[in-house]
Amino acid sequence: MPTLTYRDALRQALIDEMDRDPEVFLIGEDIGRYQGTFRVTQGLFDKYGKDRVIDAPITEPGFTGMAVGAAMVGLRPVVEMMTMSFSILALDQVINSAAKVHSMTGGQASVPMVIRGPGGHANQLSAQHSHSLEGWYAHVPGLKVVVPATPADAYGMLKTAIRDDNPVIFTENPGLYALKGEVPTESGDFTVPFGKARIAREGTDVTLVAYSRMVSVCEAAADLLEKDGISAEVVDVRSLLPLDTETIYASIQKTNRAVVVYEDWRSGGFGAEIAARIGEECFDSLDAPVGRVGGLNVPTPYSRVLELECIPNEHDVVAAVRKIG
Amino acid sequence: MPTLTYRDALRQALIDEMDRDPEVFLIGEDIGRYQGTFRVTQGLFDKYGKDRVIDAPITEPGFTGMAVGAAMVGLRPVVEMMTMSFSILALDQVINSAAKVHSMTGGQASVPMVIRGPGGHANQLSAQHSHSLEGWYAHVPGLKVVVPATPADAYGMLKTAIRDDNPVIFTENPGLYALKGEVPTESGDFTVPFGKARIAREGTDVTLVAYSRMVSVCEAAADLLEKDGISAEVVDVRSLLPLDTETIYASIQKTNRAVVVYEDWRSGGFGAEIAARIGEECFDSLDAPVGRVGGLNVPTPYSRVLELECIPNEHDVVAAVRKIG
Amino acid sequence: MPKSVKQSLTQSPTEIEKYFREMVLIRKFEEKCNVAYRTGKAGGYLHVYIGQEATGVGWINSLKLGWDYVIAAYRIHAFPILMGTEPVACMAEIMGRVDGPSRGKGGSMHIYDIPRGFFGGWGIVGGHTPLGAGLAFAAKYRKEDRVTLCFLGDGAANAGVFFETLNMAALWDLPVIFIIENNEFAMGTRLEYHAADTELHKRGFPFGIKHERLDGMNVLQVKEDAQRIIDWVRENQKPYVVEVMNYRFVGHGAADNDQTLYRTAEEVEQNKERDPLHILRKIMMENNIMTEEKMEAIESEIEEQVEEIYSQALESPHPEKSEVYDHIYTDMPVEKGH
Amino acid sequence: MPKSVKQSLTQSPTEIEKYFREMVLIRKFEEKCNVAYRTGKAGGYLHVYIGQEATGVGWINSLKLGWDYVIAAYRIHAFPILMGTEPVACMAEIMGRVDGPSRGKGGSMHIYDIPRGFFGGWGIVGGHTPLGAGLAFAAKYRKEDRVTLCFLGDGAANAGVFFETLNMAALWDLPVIFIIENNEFAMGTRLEYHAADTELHKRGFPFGIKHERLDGMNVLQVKEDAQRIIDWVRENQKPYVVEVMNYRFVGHGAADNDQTLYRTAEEVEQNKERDPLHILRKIMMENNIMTEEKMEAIESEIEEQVEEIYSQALESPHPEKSEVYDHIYTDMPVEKGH
Ligand SMILES: Cc1ncc(C[n+]2csc(CCOP(=O)(O)OP(=O)(O)O)c2C)c(N)n1
Ligand SMILES: Cc1ncc(C[n+]2csc(CCOP(=O)(O)OP(=O)(O)O)c2C)c(N)n1
Ligand SMILES: [Mg+2]
Ligand SMILES: [Mg+2]
Repeated sequence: MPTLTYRDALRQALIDEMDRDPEVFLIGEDIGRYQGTFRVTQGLFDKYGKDRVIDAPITEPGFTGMAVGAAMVGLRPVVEMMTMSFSILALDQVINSAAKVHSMTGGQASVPMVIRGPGGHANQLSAQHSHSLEGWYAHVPGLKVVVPATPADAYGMLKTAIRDDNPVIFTENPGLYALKGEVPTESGDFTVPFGKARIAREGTDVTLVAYSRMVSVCEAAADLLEKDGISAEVVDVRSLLPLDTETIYASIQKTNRAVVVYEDWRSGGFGAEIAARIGEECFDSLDAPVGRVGGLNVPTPYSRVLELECIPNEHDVVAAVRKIG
Repeated sequence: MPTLTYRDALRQALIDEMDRDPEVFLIGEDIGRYQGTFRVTQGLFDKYGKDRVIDAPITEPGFTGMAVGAAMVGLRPVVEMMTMSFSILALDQVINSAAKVHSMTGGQASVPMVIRGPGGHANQLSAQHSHSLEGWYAHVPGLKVVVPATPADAYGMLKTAIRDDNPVIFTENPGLYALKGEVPTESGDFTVPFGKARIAREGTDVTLVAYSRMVSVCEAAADLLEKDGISAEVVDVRSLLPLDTETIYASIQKTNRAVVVYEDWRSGGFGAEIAARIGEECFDSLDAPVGRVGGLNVPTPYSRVLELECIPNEHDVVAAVRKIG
Repeated sequence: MPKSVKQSLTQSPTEIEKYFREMVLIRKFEEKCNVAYRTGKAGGYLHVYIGQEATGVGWINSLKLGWDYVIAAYRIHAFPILMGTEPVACMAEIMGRVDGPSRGKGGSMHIYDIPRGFFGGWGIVGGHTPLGAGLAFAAKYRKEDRVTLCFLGDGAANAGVFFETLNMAALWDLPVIFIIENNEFAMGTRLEYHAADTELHKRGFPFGIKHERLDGMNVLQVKEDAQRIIDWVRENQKPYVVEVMNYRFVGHGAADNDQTLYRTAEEVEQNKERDPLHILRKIMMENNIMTEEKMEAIESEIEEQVEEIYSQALESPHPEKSEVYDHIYTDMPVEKGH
Repeated sequence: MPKSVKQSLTQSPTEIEKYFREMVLIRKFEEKCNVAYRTGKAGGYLHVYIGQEATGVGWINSLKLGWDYVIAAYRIHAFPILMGTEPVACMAEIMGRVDGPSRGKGGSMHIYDIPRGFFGGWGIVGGHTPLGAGLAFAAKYRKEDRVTLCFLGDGAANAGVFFETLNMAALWDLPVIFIIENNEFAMGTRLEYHAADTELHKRGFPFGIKHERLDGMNVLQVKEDAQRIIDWVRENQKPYVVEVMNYRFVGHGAADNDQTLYRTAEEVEQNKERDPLHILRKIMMENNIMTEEKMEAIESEIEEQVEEIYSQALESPHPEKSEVYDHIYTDMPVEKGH
């Protein structure tokens, strides 16, 4: 199986789907001639031309809405947000147009579109460019929200997303683009379904529930915990909407303890929803309160010293496990 | 003490503060000559003139941003969103400008502004006009989020909000405008602080945690439960950010059971955060899982039959109490 | 109204009768909607098209129906009806009944007839304008010569996303016509209080888009202008901005009672001279196209038709409660319960 | 460069020397910022103003400093420096140190000097334009004759909120000047690929706002235009839209390495003729205002000054970890911990 970076896996998924279906097109800022800010779309402008790889003006509401219109008649737009932070500007189009079309038309129309881009902290991008918005999106019925943690999932889930007839928010963490992993690009038509969590690491004493880049943070925490004789199971939920609660609950029935880990602001993040559900459904299995580790509740500061304070790391996860231990 | 509607209490708060401070001004769509869509600003255009009661074009991002700029130099704008649903368009200005100024300037500037308007379901306004957004806002550090349930709180908290040096999201539920109650408009300078919950009804068997219109739904549920010998305490949190967890936890220490009730979509609403916190902090006091009652996870349909299905009512609350009973 | 209409009629009497019938149908249908609202058979936000009929009739009649695309905001009852949707279905939707195109989930503001090319039906002012560009984009992408009409209001013409859309439409030569229906009010706010320059067609200028201000009251004139512009756009594959001057004779929505807050009775009275039905009646008489008796007969006939529409719609059932979970996703159930 | 500069100089040699010094300071400061970035002393998104110095110098020098307001996007180092903020403080902010005006919380994109009237410093393209209107609104509300300058890029001039802002500014006669710095690129996208009509000043037209395209390279010309327009706005209390033609000689940000993706080396070379420092040097020589030796001496002097700024900034400490909780609210602590 070839080893690819997360970035290249995404690009390969775009290529596969664009080759497979001429109605798939890409739109976003600087994705074409400039090859994409994070280089996910590198080479695609030359390969598919300006009609399928469209450089958009800096008008997120405009081009997102345009994509919704095109999707309503069956095209399959893949919209790149240069960073997911900028999707805040397009929220009205996402929430009020994309997510509601199927319902408001009574099923007459659907919106087969993907909005993808880096979400979460990169490196010192300051307060306005460091948002984790997946929790907001996962709150919205009509959307699907996908948060792959590995190159293989990035590949398989982006293909699934493009084929999905519903609007899919596809969040990539900037810290993952360079991550390498095996990706079954050559094994026929590999896709990864939504709503199926992945046991990233097996364990018996505590369940760490995470997604996107926090999965590797949890894996690192599990390494540390192992040294102290604590066996942590890491559940990578992979999609927030749909959410595979079955796998989460099954793990907790085994471990009797859970910590939910997410990069987004702790208060009101989607981790709260996951924790609340665990509390509701696993009450009798739980030997301790459901722990949570989230980003600090502050606008991310520029200073690297302060920024690092904001982002959860493996030590924070270990501390949370100890707290409920 | 005079008896006022929630609507009139809000208006009186605006009048008090505009009289008190010439730097308070109002801006919003149809608030002036048209007297306000929900008539909260009735009479104020005549009283204060077009320079202080400003009819804005239908450009939520524009006038919200304008208010932020004005607030940065010390004016105190009160922005009316005709419905809070439209504030989605202005989210960038709220999240990226208003909420972050104090932090990004390192404390040099602040944004003393209020954004107010009806949030939640009215009557058959369909999918795009029925959002409860307070949970999204309460996720954002730098904002304060207020959700008064009574005319007195509407009055006292709006005054507090206008005097606050930070951006305040002030959510009124359209179903509350006609609610009547005693309002101490004449007793000196009555204000209600943020971050102090109110025990709306005392009880011993279960704690119902709610805000805004759901407080009266919980009160109605408590009436029903009482008939069956269950004594429910209703905690009206009044503000989501800051959140008075102390009062919530104290109540649960007494009742050992909790149900969190909110009108917003159940999954990922701020009720999840409240439930998660209770689960974390009251683990040993809880005799049952923390229950939740939220709005259905669907875009609100127009049909009244279906709309009523979406909005939690007292029977849903009773059912949730029974479920954990 | 131009004095010289007599000489310049280019439409046949049959066509003119069609327009008349359509305009009367819309007028009566809308009046009935207001009744439905007042009697509690319809709710929510309900906006009627009274005073603007000539605009809809002139423009929709210039399209290739079943091929071209139309999208509009929330004052929309007329569009699907003109495009062939059963009026009973529209009325049923307005009443929230299952025989509406959205099975009662959309209501007055959210009517769609996708097979016929009507794409709604949107409540966020200005928010549908990029969708209009998207429909045109799709047609162009597929090398189909469909034209898209995107109707919006004078108030909507201030929305930022509309300008973003104009830039994209011009940048990528999208075959879309933005029709700003300037009915002089955005809810309770008069044109001059919401637009710094009240000539709204000028919004096309910074993007090099052809733009005109046109009459929206004389349906024959509207039809001519519409046909010219639609043909041009189909031919040249470029966008167009049109400002159509009409007038809203009714409240903003069915719940907008106190119109004195934003206009005088005299102003409304004066504008009655511009009422599109009044104008067309006058033209037909002056040109001997139809007698007054015939007009009255048609009006009564349509009045009856609308009564029939209304009572048929009333017979349509309300949705089953379980339908609340339908149509959220194409392929996935949602979690149930509170 | 106009041939006739010799005859038309209206500024005194002292003034011209001041502009020269300021432009050199900005140039050297920015070059040093790029060094800071490359050596890991600065991070994140860092955008320098090389090629655009004449615009900043001409306009800021036409203001009443300490009274008027300025707001800009993220390519902003020059503005506070020209308005009187200590360059060491700016460099400290860019390095994320506590002696920056935002104590290192803002960084390159978010510098503010509120007492001096500089309001940042914003990363969302176009998002600061309504704030600019708000500053002007506040001045007008308080009956103060402050003028607000709101700088934005060519790419930002497409953002919907900018058009919304123009409408409001014109509707309410706000004394704000929107200065579109057309440096021909929005990141890696050339002007003609992002703007349907590349004359961006036309964006003022649909709102009846006075609008002009002006040179941004000859600082003396810039100063004259700026003074004329600022005076007009102060006097007439109305908005203005200005498109200033300049050029970005460097990458979009310090991390934008491959400029060949969007322009040729020849194009950059050709534009060097327009380099504002080159032009000013030439004018000063042709008009015998300064000798080459003096210019070089000034340049070395400023180069040393910038070295000093850099090393002083480097001495400023990083913030204490506990500061992460500061300045979220004016009056309320935030919950601590993960
Ligand atoms: C973004 C947004 N803000 C406010 C509203 C409330 N609203 C609904 S219609 C309307 C007036 C729109 O006027 P115009 O565009 O002229 O259309 P008309 O009603 O005249 O057809 C307003 C303010 C809304 N629906 N969306
Ligand atoms: C809303 C938004 N979208 C995208 C970006 C990413 N971005 C930052 S700067 C930039 C280009 C802006 O170009 P222009 O306005 O011409 O300013 P210049 O960089 O030339 O000074 C882009 C796309 C952003 N910051 N905000
Ligand atoms: Mg109108
Ligand atoms: Mg530029």
